[in-house]
Amino acid sequence: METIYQLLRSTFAKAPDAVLLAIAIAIPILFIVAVYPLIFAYTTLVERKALGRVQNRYGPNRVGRWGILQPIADGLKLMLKEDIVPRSADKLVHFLAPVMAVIPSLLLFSVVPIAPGLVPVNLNIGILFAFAVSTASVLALFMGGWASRNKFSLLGAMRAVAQVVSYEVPMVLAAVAIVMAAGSLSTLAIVKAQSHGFANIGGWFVWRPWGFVGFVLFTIGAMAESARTPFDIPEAESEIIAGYHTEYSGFKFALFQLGEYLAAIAMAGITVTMFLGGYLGPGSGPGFFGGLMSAFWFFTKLGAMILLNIWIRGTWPRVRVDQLMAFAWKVLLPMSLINIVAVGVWQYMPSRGLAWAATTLVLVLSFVILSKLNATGTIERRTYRYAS
Amino acid sequence: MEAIEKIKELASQAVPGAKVEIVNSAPAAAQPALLVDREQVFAVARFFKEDPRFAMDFCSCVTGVDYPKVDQVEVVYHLYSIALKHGPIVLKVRAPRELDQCRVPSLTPLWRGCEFQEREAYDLYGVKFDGHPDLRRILMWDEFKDHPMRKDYAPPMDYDWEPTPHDDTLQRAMATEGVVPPTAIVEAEKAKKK
Amino acid sequence: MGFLGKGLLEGMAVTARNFVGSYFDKERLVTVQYPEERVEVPENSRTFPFLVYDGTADKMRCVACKICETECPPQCIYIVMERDEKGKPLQRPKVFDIDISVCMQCQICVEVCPFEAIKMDNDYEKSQYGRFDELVEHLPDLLKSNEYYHKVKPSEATIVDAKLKADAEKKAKKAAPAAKPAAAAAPIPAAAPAARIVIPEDAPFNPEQRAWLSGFLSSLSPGVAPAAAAPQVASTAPATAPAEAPAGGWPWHDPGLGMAQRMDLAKTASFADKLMAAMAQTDCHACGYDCRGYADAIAGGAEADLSLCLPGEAETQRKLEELMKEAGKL
Amino acid sequence: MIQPLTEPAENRYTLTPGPEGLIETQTLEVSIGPQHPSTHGVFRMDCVLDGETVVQLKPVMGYLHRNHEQLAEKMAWLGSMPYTDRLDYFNSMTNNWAYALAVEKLAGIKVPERAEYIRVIVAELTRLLNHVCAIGFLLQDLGAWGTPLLYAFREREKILDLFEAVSGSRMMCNYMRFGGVRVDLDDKMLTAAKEITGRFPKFLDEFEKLLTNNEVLLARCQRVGILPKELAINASISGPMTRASGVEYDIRKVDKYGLYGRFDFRIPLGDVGDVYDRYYIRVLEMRESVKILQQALRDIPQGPHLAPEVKLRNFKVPTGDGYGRIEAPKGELGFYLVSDESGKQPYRYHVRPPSFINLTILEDMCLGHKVADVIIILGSVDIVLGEVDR
Repeated sequence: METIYQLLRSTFAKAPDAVLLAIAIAIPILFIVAVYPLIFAYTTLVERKALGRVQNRYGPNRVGRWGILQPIADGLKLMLKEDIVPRSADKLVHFLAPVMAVIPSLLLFSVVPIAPGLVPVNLNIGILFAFAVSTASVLALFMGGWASRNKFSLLGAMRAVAQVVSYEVPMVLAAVAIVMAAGSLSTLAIVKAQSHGFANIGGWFVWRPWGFVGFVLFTIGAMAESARTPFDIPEAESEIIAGYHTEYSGFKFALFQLGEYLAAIAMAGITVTMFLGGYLGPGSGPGFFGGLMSAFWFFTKLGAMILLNIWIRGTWPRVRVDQLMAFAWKVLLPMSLINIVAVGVWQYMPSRGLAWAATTLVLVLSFVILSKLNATGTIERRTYRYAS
Repeated sequence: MEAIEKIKELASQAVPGAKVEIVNSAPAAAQPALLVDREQVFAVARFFKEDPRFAMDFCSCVTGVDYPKVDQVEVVYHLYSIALKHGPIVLKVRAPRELDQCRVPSLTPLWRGCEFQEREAYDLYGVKFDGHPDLRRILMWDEFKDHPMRKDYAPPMDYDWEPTPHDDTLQRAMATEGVVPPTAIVEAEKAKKK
Repeated sequence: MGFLGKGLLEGMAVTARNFVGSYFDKERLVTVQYPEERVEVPENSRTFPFLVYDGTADKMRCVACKICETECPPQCIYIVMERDEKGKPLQRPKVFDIDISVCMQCQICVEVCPFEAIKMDNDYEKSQYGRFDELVEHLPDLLKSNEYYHKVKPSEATIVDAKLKADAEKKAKKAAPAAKPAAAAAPIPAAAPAARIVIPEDAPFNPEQRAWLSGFLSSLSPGVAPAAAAPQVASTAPATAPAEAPAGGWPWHDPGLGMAQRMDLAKTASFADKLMAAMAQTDCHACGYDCRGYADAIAGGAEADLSLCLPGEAETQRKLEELMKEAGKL
Repeated sequence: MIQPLTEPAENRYTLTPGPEGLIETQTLEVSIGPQHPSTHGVFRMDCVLDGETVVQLKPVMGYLHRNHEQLAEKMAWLGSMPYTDRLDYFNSMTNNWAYALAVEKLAGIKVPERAEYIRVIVAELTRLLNHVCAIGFLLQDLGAWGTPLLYAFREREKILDLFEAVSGSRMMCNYMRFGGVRVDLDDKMLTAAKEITGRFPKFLDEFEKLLTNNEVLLARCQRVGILPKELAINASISGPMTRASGVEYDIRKVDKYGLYGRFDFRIPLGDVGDVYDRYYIRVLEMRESVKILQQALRDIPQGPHLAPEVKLRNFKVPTGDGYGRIEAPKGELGFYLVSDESGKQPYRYHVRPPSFINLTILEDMCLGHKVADVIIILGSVDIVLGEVDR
């Protein structure tokens, strides 16, 4: 935003300040509202096609070539569908919930940088803002589930609240490690902190032991946060029919989907920013070409993260709600705390080699101990006998 | 496993006062059954279950048969032994057809597997099983009155019937069962409306 | 022994293999995109029945014997036999309806048909815009040529044709002595009404002459052999071999004649012959015998059920009871 | 002796009061089904939940009841053969066999050897496709997003294609006849069967690699819905379920109906009797079925495929009753038939459906588990509503 403002200022010297400011604000908003929903639309298409291929079938391939127009068709269909509101539902809340689901997800993108200096809003507390906003989306799920007056919706809402709230904690703590390393809460600063090393790649935090652990923790947390398989229990279609949006149809349902996917994409974006060096990559840097390369790298990494999501969704079963919570509190939380310690150790070790050894040792040891402690005994390898 | 006569003898020894008689099956099937009186059937069944020579721990099949000619409803139990891998012993109990007297002791306390099957027999034949934990209808809905598998059951034509082009066949099919064809009912309703 | 999460990664490897394989290996991309590409239907595949005719549509093999109608489990077939103005059965269905919304494609009608007249189609695109009249197939819709039968079920059709041919020859041989062509040429399901010659009542002939003439003339009419042979074909029940006809033949053994005429022809004949004359003379084996055999069975007391003659309908049953009463056997 | 659940429903609602000074929690009544994504049809479970934990569960069935038995008592013996296809519409072949077997018992019909071999072949193929689908659906209920289910269906389709080539229909086969089978297997079909049999183990390996060791699956399935051995026997549970609980009982071995005495195969047994055992016993049974198929396809003799003396029409059965049962993929499928003087049609025709009786102990298995577990327990019972409701 600042960048755009400076640009405008230098070009139109005599223009009134308010106008330029307004334009400078409007452009990023337009960008977010225009680009990311498009990405969402085509994410659904890619997901459906990829899942189809995984399952030995073509995905949607009828609307346009390779089903390229499928998302538009879906959108039209959902818009034209009847909007059903249960008679005994709380009408107002039932109406507000989908809106509430979309807004936070959109706000998330305002702190995701896609090129040097090119971040919608360069908040110096970017990460904090992101978490604050992403937590707000829980409210939408609960509103939807509560307002529907449907027992399945209610169950789904309860699950959603419990899950998101408890996965928030390890996520934030994993982020704390990064913040400690980067020394700033601003997303741009975090990316800059990774911009050394070979071809802008060596500096990524994911290549550090604590960074890697943080990356895994954060990815799991992000999946749970955006209710993706194997953590999609709030809308586990085989148990509670569609969870909190059982009673939603037509465009409200579409909005819920939009919110979910945007949240997932934004979380992927933040993961990329914090661990995969954001827009950094060979050729990225300031200037027009560098900016182009940066955007390219950013969206490539984003796509990679989304594909990973889809791949996991196509493979794994779903965990149970109590197992989910146990995992969050008994494994992820201690691990993220230890991760913070590891970062501290890393910072204050005299030599880099020693730092590597120490942190790796700490993390591996703690992981082994934790997995031993959490071996609940349910997982056993069995051998089967045969009747004589 | 012993011959049926031996089994009958053992059973009547074990349960004094039990009236046990042999009912022959189809000659080829060679599954002769034991017809036991209502009062003693539970004891006889318990004997077959707990006696080590039989150890009939698996009650495979429970069903009712309606005999309007002799005015009786029969309940048939097929017992097998998983421990000794033999069987079947076929137990038959008879009860009068009148709904209020049509009751036999339930074997569910002996074999949990009878629970649903006895409920089904009750549902379809109206046999009341004394001592059954919860004897409710299982296949028909609770408000249903009649017991559809009885031979004298005539299906009511009260479902909202819509005309199909093939009423002739339908009527001829149903004429063979002595049922009022739906067309007639619809005609009557039309007449009523007019 | 693997670490925690090994199984998860193995699973992801499998899905990845399938994902990639779906671009190269047909085994891993099994979808058939229906309207454009179709799997070819195996010969045994069955959907709904149709009626076979030889040559032209009026030479249908079906003689309206109602066996399929009685045997059809869901009762989806409805047959009315065609009768001429005198009420004589013409050995052809006037109405033959199959309600394919009721039909469950069980193929039992095909198995029980002694005339190879009804066969299973394998055309699976029968969807209609409607649930009522659209889903009832009437006689014109059902009639398909023998060539069509050959098209959908080549090998089966050839076997059937061979069988029909063989039986036709057998029948023809049996009917060789011109003394009793009536027996041979009698059932003329295929022949058009025009081709059917019946000696008028008032013509100056005695019964034998009339029978001989009608038999002789009708034997001249075309398209007789296969249809006449049909009764012997694939009598699924091992029917009692028809007793050898007396020299005069069975003049009443002509489904073209009405009940009154048949009984008139048989009034001098033996009790069993009277019974036989009461039958519909189609040798359709609906009763499990041919007409002769059923009559003998009843006369001999082997068969007590008088209601087995489906083509004869109630008329035959009444007549049989009447005869049995006369003979004091009922 | 296991006592059945005796309390009337209203007493068995639990109201768990919270500790001092905390809110009381209340139970929540949820009716899972009849319209629910994973009740495998129109089946209903009236659950009472305490939070997510099940404190009471009453199975409610009959939504698909069409009085199959009464239909059969109104038509000739052969007439109800196609209706048996509709009982357990996954395994019409075994349904046909059970009915044919019962009638043959009554009428004392001797089945030719080749026909018996053909029956074994189609029955074991049916077992393969049923088990593979059962596992697929179970994993679908676990939330594996259709991937295992579609792999299962990929293999099932091959078997169904073979069935269509043999019997004319993919699922409603109507293939068996009293005293044999309707159509003979020609060489093309036999080679197709050989090919399927040969390829199946490879598929099973991949299938297991996909999920058997998956930690999520293990955590979800193990020690869930345990069915004790005694209860399994006492409650007349049959088929893979009871074998998963360690009951050594397989009608193929006990009755040796058909030609199963001739084939060399083993009966896998589980020890715990939980969902995972039920899942894995099915996998092992498939491997054994493959063995049987290989033997049967190897030494199937020439000969008639239908007993010549059996009449198709006016088929009469001597007076009396009889009970014929087979080891259907889902358990013991039995037909109890009574023939009266006329002998033209069954006087009494009773089906002993495995999945109906296997539901008897559904509540016992589900109590104290979570809602999610109820779903997979139901999935591991492997019911088909066409058979439950009849």
